Amino acid sequence: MLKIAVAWIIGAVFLATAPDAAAQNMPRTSDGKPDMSGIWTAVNSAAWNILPHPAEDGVPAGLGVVDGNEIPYRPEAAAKQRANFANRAALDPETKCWLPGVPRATYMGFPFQIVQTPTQVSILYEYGHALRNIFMNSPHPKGPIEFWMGDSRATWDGDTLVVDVVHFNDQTWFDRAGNHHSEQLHVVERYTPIDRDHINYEVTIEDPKVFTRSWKMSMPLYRRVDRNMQLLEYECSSFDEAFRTRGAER
Amino acid sequence: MSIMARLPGWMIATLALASLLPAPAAAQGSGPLPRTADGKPDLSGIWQAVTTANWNIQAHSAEKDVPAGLGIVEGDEIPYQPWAAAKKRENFANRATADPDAKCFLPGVPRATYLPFPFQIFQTPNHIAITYEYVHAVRRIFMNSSHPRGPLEFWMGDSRGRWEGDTLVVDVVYFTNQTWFDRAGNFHSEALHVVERYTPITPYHINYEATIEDPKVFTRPWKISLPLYRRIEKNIRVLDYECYAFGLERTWYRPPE
Amino acid sequence: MLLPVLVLASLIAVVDARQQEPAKPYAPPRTADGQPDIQGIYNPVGTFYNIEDLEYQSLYQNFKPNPSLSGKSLIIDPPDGKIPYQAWAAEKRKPIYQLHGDPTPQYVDPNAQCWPQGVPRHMNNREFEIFQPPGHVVIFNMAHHSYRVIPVDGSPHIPEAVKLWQGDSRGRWEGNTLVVDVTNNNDQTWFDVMASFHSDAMRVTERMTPVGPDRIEYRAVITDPKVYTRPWTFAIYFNRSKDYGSELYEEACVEVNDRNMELLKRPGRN
Amino acid sequence: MSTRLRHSLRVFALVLVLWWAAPASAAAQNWSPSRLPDGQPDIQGTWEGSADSANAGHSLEEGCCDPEHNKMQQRAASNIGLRKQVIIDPPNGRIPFQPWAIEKRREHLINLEAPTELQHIEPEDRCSLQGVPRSNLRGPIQILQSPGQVVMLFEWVHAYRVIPVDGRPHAPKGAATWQGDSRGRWEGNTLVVEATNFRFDPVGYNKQPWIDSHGTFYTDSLRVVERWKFVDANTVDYEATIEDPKVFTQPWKIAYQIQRLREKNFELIEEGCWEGVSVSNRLEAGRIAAKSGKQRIHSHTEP
Repeated sequence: MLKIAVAWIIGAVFLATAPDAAAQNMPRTSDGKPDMSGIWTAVNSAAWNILPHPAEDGVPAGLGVVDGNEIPYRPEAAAKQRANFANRAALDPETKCWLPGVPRATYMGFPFQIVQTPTQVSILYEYGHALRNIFMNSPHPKGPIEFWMGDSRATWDGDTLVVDVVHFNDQTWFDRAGNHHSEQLHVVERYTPIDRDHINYEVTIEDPKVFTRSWKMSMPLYRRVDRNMQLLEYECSSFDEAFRTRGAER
Repeated sequence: MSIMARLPGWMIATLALASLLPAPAAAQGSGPLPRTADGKPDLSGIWQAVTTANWNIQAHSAEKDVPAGLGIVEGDEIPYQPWAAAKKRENFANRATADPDAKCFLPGVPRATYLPFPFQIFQTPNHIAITYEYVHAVRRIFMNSSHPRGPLEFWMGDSRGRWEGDTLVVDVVYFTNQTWFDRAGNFHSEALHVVERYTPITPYHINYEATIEDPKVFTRPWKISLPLYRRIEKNIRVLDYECYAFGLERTWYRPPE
Repeated sequence: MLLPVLVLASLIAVVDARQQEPAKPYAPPRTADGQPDIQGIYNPVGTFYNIEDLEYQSLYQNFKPNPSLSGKSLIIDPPDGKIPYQAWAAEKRKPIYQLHGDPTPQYVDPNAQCWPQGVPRHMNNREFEIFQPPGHVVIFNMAHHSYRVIPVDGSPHIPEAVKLWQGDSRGRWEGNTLVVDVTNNNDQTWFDVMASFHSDAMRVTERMTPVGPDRIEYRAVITDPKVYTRPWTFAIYFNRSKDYGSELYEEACVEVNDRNMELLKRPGRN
Repeated sequence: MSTRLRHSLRVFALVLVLWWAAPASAAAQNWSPSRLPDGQPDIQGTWEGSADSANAGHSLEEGCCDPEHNKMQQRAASNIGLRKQVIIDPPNGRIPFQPWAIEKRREHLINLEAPTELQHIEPEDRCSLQGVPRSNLRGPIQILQSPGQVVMLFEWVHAYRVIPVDGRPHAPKGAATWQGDSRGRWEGNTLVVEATNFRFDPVGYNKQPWIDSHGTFYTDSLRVVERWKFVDANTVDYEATIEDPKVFTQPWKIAYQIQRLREKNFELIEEGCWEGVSVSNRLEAGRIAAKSGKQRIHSHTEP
């Protein structure tokens, strides 16, 4: 009787964790997790606007990355988005070369490198040498804390790396179109390998101060297979314009 | 127009030479290559180069709005003739306005491939078409047929394709001298001859290689190579980027609010 | 210039042919993926000068009025052959009749500025080629190398906020008729040289029916509740063209279009 | 708590801990580390320059600073100078500048006291990436390893270095970076890293890092060879050879010990820098000083 029960449990566990067929050729780490180490890039125009948008000068058209093509802003937050958009040249934190926040860092169009160990997954972004250290199976520190890139804690859900990110500030945007959040932002990222060379990246956004409900975006990440691919640098703050601005401020 | 011209002898020689170049890595992982009914690799779909080559095909550090890149030129060196090296430097100095891309002109080949915009390949046995998002550039690649008799000048050249094993080899001639390879001022003359090799590596990646020959500008042929990535977004499609229309749109016939 | 003459000749034939249907339906061959095969290079038989009045016909703008065609229209519905503009829109368009010969920049034909023609003008402009790779109908127009991609694989339209010059086309075959639903149009294209215009609420339903090995009947129903009082229907034929052999070649436009660049610099540009 | 304050407190505590722990480290000569699946010695964990290297990031020749400065920075008043000579070659412990470079460095040291232009301000205070070897002298370094590479994460300005150890060639010269292009190899328990292809901005100096706060500059000819000799589970004998034939008369060498950080459950935290940096007050003060002719050279010994 006990044996049968154990067999059932083992079977159930196996079913729950069995990788689906598409992920069969995903490389795995020594602890059996999908190995997402490598350099990745999102290939889309979400950096300009996470919602669907036509082409403009310097802006490729895009089909958007938000589920349902709608962001459930509270009325005053929707107004703020419109004001942000109207003044985006001056207000977008990107123009100040600040750390881009999460998930914006993912889809800025620059490559990033995932360094995966059993206890810590670090993501090294080329843009502004932004860096996230994602600690596995550990609790968020007690707040209030405000980080630009948030505090990231992760668990594995089958083959999906689930990253819970809190402790943001209210200074970053989601894109160049002024989509915004408050310091109450709570991001849950799900990195699910599709095959060796693609990750399905899915994000749930929650921020009761700004949105009426949680909402989602998703996009594939592409493994960079360029020969000798390596991260280089985009030191935004070193370019003349940013630097002069910073020098002129009071 | 008559399409009866035979390939000139020098071109046949070049084609033969190109076929001797080392074959790229064999297909591996991510399942078998999709194939068409006639057994050729099926390259149909929407593709995009993910590279900084449009700014500079050679290795470069980051500048404002220009990500750093390792370059796509083999050996990172372009064998300019001395006068041409000087011309390239001049182009570089004036690139903000002199780059034909800044005028929204057709980008030429191979630049159309590594612009940061997607393109779609349509494949049939006799005819392959590539439609690019950038200024709705389009190329028709006619298979197993000869270039027409020149002199002709096309912005995107005249493309003739053939299969070498699993590699689509496209011979492109009859260019203008008006297009550049990148924003950094790398250029060619109307004598440009490009041999492109599209080799699928997995169902999701094409190894794109192009041999560049232009006896008026370079001392020897040289090569670029980069991977093309299949865009796998659900409902992905090539949209439009009508560069020269930006800022000129009319509003007088918009409905009253 | 042989073409305008050709067009003029066939135009008269078309106007007559509109009245009668062919006796027996034509059954085209099939492509590898089972689509009715209508591939080839065609010439639209009509005019893009003034779709409401063929007196003003001329494909290449070496304009010669033909009073015998006065009042004849490519619009088969409404019966008066006129675009059913709402009052404000009709008013907006009026000056074009005075200005079109020497237009101030805002009345310059967008097509002449090398902008994509949009639908249905893409089908009523120059020679074009229909290409049918698996799952798609692709149409290449000779004029400034514009193209349309029409998936016939049942895929859905793109989100509404994305506006495109050529719109978002999704097609399906109903028997031998290709039915294409075109959405996501921007508001920048005209139907002809005479500023016949629409808004970005326009939706076009096209029906392309091969009626013989060398001829396709084309109808487009155009709806735009912001600009018209009712839907209207535009109809022409495409005749197979043999002028270009089997290959259309590249025609650059903006790259060589100095004249239009000068036009755009004129005072009065908005 | 401000991250900077937390950081300085930690450094202070660490200095005490290591002071006590130091004598034990010389013992094990034939340390056999556990190996990672790709055969690399497992050196993961968090490390920091030992007490011997304290203040060397400010000046490799002189350390830091003066009692007044220490008071401002909430540092121990006695924490002055170098504990040990960091430059081991040349033996005099001075950087072998070429004559023109001595002048240039002097200029930097004068401008440092009264900056009137952005590039006069010490790169570290401008949140610049620190390059090599300076990154190793500023706060904790976490090392992660995955097959074929060693990744170093720095708390200071959330910088990082990726060091391939799989034998791949250097990136092409054209793609120069502030952190340089690093290639490593294992010689026993010693990680040898060659870093080249440093970016050089001779015109603006906007983000041009220095090798220390005392204006130790370099050009695009800089090449640094680091030797990370892991002598036991907790100790690295670190050595870096620095050459730049355009600036120095000879290659020169620094050496100090790097120790494993003993703090339990240590996690690197985000140190934003650029986001909060303000330099306008310093420029204003610099302009006033320059106007009044009260410029002096930055020094810890001269008044």
